[in-house]
Amino acid sequence: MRFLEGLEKLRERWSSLTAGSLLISVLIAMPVISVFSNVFVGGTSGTWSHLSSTVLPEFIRNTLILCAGVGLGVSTIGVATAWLTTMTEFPGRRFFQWALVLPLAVPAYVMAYVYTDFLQFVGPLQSGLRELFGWKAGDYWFPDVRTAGGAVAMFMFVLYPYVYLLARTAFLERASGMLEAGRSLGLGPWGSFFRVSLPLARPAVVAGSALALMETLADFGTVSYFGVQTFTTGIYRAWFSLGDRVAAAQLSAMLLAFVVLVLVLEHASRGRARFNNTSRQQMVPTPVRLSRPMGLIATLACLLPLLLGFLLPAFLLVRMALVEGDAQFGARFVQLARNSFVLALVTALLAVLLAILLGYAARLARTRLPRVLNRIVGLGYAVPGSVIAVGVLIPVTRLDHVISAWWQGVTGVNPGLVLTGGIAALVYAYLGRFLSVALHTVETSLGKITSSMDDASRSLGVGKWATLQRVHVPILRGSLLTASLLVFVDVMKELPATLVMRPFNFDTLATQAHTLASDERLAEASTAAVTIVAVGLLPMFIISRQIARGNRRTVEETEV
Amino acid sequence: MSHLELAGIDLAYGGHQVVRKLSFRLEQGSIGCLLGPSGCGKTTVLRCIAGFEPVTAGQIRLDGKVVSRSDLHVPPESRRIGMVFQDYALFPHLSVSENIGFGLRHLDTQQRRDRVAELLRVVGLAGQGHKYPHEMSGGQQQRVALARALAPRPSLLLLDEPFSNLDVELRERLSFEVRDIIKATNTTAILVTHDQHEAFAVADEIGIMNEGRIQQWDTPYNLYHRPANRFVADFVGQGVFLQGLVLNDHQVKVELGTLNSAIPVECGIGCGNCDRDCTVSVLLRPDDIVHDDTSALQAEVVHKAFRGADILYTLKLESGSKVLSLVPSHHNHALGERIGIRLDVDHVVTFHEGSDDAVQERPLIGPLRTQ
Amino acid sequence: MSHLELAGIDLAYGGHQVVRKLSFRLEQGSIGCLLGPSGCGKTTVLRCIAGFEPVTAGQIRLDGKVVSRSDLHVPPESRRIGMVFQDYALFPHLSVSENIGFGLRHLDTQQRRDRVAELLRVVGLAGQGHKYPHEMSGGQQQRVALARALAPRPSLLLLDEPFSNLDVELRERLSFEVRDIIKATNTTAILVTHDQHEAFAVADEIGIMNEGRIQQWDTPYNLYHRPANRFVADFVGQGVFLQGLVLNDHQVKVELGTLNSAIPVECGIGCGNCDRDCTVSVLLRPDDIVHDDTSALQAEVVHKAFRGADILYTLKLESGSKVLSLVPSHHNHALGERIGIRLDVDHVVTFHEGSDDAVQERPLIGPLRTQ
Amino acid sequence: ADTELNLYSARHYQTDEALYSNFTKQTGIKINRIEAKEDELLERIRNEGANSPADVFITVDASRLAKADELGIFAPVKSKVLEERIPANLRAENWYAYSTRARVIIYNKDSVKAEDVQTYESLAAPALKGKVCSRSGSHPYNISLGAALVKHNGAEATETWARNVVANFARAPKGGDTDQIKAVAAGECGVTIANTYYLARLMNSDKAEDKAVVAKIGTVWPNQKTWGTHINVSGAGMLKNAPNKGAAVKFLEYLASDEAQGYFANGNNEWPVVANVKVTNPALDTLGKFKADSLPVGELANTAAEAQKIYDRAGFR
Ligand SMILES: Nc1ncnc2c1ncn2[C@@H]1O[C@H](COP(=O)(O)OP(=O)(O)OP(=O)(O)O)[C@@H](O)[C@H]1O
Ligand SMILES: Nc1ncnc2c1ncn2[C@@H]1O[C@H](COP(=O)(O)OP(=O)(O)OP(=O)(O)O)[C@@H](O)[C@H]1O
Ligand SMILES: [Fe+3]
Ligand SMILES: [Mg+2]
Ligand SMILES: [Mg+2]
Repeated sequence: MRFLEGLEKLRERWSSLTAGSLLISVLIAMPVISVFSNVFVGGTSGTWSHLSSTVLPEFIRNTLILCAGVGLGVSTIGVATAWLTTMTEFPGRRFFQWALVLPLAVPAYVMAYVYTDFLQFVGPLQSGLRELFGWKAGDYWFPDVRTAGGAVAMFMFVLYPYVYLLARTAFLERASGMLEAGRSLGLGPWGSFFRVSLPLARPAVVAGSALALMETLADFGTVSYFGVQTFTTGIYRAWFSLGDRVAAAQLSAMLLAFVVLVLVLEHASRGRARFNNTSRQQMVPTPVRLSRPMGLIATLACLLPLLLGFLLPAFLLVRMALVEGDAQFGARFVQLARNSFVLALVTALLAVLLAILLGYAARLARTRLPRVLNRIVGLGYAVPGSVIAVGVLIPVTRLDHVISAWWQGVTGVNPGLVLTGGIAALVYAYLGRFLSVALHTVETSLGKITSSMDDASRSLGVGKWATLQRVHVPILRGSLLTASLLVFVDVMKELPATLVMRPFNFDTLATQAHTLASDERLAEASTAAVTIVAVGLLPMFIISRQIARGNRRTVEETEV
Repeated sequence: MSHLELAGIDLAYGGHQVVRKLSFRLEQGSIGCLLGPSGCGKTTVLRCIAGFEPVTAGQIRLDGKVVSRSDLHVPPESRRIGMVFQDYALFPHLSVSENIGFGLRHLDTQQRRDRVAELLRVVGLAGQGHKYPHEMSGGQQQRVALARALAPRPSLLLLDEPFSNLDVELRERLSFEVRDIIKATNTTAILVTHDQHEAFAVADEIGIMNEGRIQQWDTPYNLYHRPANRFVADFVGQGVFLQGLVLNDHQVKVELGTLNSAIPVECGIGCGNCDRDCTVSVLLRPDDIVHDDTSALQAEVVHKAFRGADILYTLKLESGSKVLSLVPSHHNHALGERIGIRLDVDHVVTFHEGSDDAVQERPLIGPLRTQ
Repeated sequence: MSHLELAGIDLAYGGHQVVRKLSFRLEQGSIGCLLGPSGCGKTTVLRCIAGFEPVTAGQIRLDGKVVSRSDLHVPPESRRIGMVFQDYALFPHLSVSENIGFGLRHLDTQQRRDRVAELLRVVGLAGQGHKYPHEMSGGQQQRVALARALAPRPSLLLLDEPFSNLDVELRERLSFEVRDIIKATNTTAILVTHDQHEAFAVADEIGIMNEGRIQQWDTPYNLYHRPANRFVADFVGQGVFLQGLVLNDHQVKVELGTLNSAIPVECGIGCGNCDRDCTVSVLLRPDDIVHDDTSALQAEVVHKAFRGADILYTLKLESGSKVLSLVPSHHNHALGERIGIRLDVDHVVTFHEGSDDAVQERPLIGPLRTQ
Repeated sequence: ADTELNLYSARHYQTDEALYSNFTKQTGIKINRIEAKEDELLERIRNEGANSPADVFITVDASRLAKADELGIFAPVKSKVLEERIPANLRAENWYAYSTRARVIIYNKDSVKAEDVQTYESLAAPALKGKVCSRSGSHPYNISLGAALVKHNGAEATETWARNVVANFARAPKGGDTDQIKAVAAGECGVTIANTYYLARLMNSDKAEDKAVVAKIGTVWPNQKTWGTHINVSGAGMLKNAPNKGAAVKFLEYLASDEAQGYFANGNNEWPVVANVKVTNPALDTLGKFKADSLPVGELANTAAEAQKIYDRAGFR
């Protein structure tokens, strides 16, 4: 009897949702945890003292510069374009609304190749200039793209859509009620933006920037190609050159600790502030029509990132692909595209599903634990790809060994490894890395639904699952689409985990591009890169139009 | 020159006409009040004045300058208008103090702090400035919204049901306090409320609205005792209509007896030429019928509503018609009991017998008609 | 067995105690009401009952079964409790009809449509079901919230200021309609309101709350005429306190004359043993002082509030003390005028002279004490 | 008999396709392949442990092969064929090299004289200030070169060398080998080092711009008078837990066949390890014969980490 009561109590505390979400978070966080666990393995002090006395300070400085530049860049571009396209009316707004997302489809390393090829000393631009003016090396100054500044620019232009998408949703979901309150207190359009819209969009902007920064931190392809040495270079240095995998993992853990610290500080600085809509007015703010010159400026402001982040690189890529593309283009590419597409789709759907679960569980939980776990789950995104890939390998193979030992015990036949090298393990690796993207997006938007919405539904006899399904999911529709889009595109571009976790004879567009690029056959790699962009464009096109349409309904009503 | 003037404004939400040819004026320093059934357009009128909705016809003038016209729209932030929103619209990311200090950017830190503290005191929330809106009760949030609107000392204050979630005592204290502030600073204000006592107590002039139109713009006393039409008579205060026969200029006969009107009986449009033998509807207020144990006229108690100081009895007359009577609450009679009543009518208000349409047909009593 | 029973519940928001040892009971089919100053914890009590907040001490029982205890918490959706939220909490993504039909999943489409139409009619929004919440006025939204809560015919209904944004007429009609529905379906209900008339009219029992505690749980009549402590006396209705001297069991002398109490004068804690020559505070309600032109006792009008049917005069006595008097509104006297008054007190309510603390010191009059 | 072979490959050359399909054609054994980076693949093999499906691990850097050997994942192959055909300095106990590539000096014929850049050591000469380009110091190709220098000249001399080379840089290290060659041709810098197969690829190219590049540059076989040109290898070994050991041996032997060696040479412009294999690669012919470093390639692994540390200290990023 007492036992039963105890059980009941436990069930009470650990509802299926909480328990389920804890289980999922631990599962997804396994790779990060396994990376972290290296902190407790005795270090190889040689590697540490070598790195810290020679290169690490410089690497850290570079990383901070990179982060500062990218953070500033993505938030400025993302917020500005989001604000312009939601709150103002100018020529081309409808087009930019969805087109501004496009740079997401271009992998940063591809951008880096393309721009280098275009801008470097021997590239067409400089060669052309030299020919035109008869200059020689050293006669003139030309910005070098392969520098820290160049890397910042690359990341900025491919990653700003994170902020753009999240901030846009935030601006749209921010009812006009609060803006009106601001204006009645004497705020002009600029004041409204800086003192109402922006602070209220803070969680979204922070989430978007955090994603961009985590991706920057985890990047190796672009920075190594540019010869910009970052903390991640240090991690790879320890692992590949110095052969010290433990030190590499410890460095990764340090990186994670840094990310956690920043996120925690940011969260703490919010205090008890909330960001939900306190007004019952749910109208989308009516866009302000800009004057002609201002409208022109707005058009240019939106065009520039789109041009540099997508139109120009895409044009160069396509040209390259047409002129000297992959000879193997053809049936094989259909296969590659299908592999990429299916993987991306499955992962995106799963990620969104899990993100809703985890976000919702944290929302309902009265304890901190789920929230903390969600932050840890989110860290997978900040870990350099190869490190997290190995982080994934460890738990997956362990489990695999257990399974095969058990099966052998039962049947006497060794089934070998059933998970490792399977699609499931690959998807698991992706989730470990990209769930963060979905989770950030979903959590940000969940925070904008007042808790009395939950209460109202529950009081009408609707359980928490049904409430999720009937209240949160419909309200979050836009954010869920955004989240799935982000994960989709990220998986399309993902490389390190795909390389090492994939099954035999399984290629994706990204691995194809990588094979050629690492053989310094950039021109040929362009075909695969173009295909990545093209395949990524399809859902992006559909989804971002969906998101835009979802809001337009209300906008148009108010515009009449 | 009036401080605020609305002249024939129209507003439609997506084809649905919500405000129709609405006009009124308010002098500097006076308090107007909009009363009307839920959904009649009160909030919408305030939104037009504040500049959140562009008008489709007519114009709004502030200090003589046009701020809204179909082809002109001064943005809200340039109008120096403070507003308490019906749904408060507090900033969730700012503490209570920061919410109140939001419009005080022009002040230095110390001045701002002082002003915020002062307003916190006025609304009875001293010491709670550090809280966030979601940590406050409904009524507390409402008071924060009020304080926030008052803080920048706007020259025109729009109050959309600012006391609806407050208890009587606080509501009374606050409404007087706000009235004092408004009067002391010569601010103009428009109050939307559903509490008629509050409207009567606070407002200099009241506009009764229905379906987007002002039905009567007048003093509280006139609204109650000289309603311009049947809608106003019905809406303001309580009362019933009994059939009556006009005997002459000053006398109307109803089943309870003959009413003697001090002023000539107006008999409403439609019986313009008739000054006797017309059948009219006579408005009888609860205070027109006085309980008198000694009276021979008796009526049966069919319903009673205990209201603290008094009891509102619904009484059935012989004919089956019902009337209301307000009786001090120690006269506690049981349902079914027959009690003595007496007519005690000063102002006889009559309307043309007929459908409710009569209400709409009657012309408005123009703005600024004082008692 | 009561339908709802709260026994000594405690609740704190982050260390700040909001509800303290709160207890009351409600029988099946009766309507309770919580009245109290803004921020006293009314909403919080409803949230505990609905199951949105876990209690830290005490327990809540529904139909005898414990639903909340520090170690037990039945989720809201299993409690069959309907709630109208103070901030409405309508679903912005659903139309009005869909909002109302939200809790009707168990019905088939036709039944659901019928029920929604029925409720739209009840709340006066027939034909507006296709609109979205943001396309409705504040009062209309509030009515949707009410309809939504009523729709699934909950066995317990929690109404948090459900009529605060409605005009008097609608509010009265709706409150009676809701009362009828509640009574017809034998539903139990708790109403939070700031409108005491509404509370008096609708509730069977009323709990006066202050600072998280129930001060008195009683019938409307008793609350008004037999307040358990000074807080209740002050909060319910209007009134002033005058110093008085206890002459004997049935007589108290105040400056206006001698009050004759039908029941023995209780003199409050602290003068327990004293049955004469004690100084006490005597509560005088506005209806205790009757205007009588013939009376020799005169007082000066220092303030008047026009309230429609009557005027609430604040009168200054010789001594400088002020009293209130409610007078039918045709007795329209000017400020400064001296008018005749007369005492007409049935229930003499006295308190121990002293600070407000007396209020907290007095024991509660237990739940369920009927008149 | 084994009908399948599971291959973990860290070679990144598309031309290998032909190499593998030819094996299948010859033996009927299907090749299942995963291509990834060396260290990650090693981790995968390690973690898969006894249940690993991998039969053969093939990669391009001698240090990686040595490291894999150190981890104990290889199993010895007893094969007469391999022992006969592959020279001793190009195999270890458990793995075999199948092709070599040399790291040569490439200079701009207009701005640098061939006689000034005859050795790796000469790149440190003050005369080349502002003329040297390089890819990153942490790239295995450069580390392996550094390891060889340590072996021959000692750690101290190598560090001084690295410092001076860094002082000579025309710009910070970036890009790949091809980028360096093009930079030299364009005059951005005067001299660089690159792997021969990248050079050969340019030489074999039909594209006009590539031809222009080749026309501008000269190639030097470094250190012909001293210890020889640094070479690295591509090699493979059979894995200890290989489920298809028979197929693995067949495959390893196949790689040493004339035909397979021809693929390395003609497909990817590498030098075969087997003597007297007929090569019809005009670029390789043009480059001619050279004296290669005779150091056993496996031994470079011991000094690789040291080379990296030297580079780090010298600021060779
Ligand atoms: N989430 C919260 N966190 C901290 N304090 C809170 C929170 N919610 C309410 N409070 C405080 O608890 C007290 C009681 O709040 P509650 O909402 O129950 O009041 P109420 O009686 O409903 O008032 P009102 O009539 O103004 O709606 C208030 O003082 C309020 O400031
Ligand atoms: N955004 C909107 N879109 C369409 N119709 C609207 C919108 N806002 C209000 N309405 C309609 O306009 C009418 C007037 O609304 P308004 O808010 O002005 O009423 P109100 O007089 O303030 O009522 P309440 O007393 O209930 O607050 C209502 O019938 C309402 O349904
Ligand atoms: Fe290479
Ligand atoms: Mg309104
Ligand atoms: Mg409340």
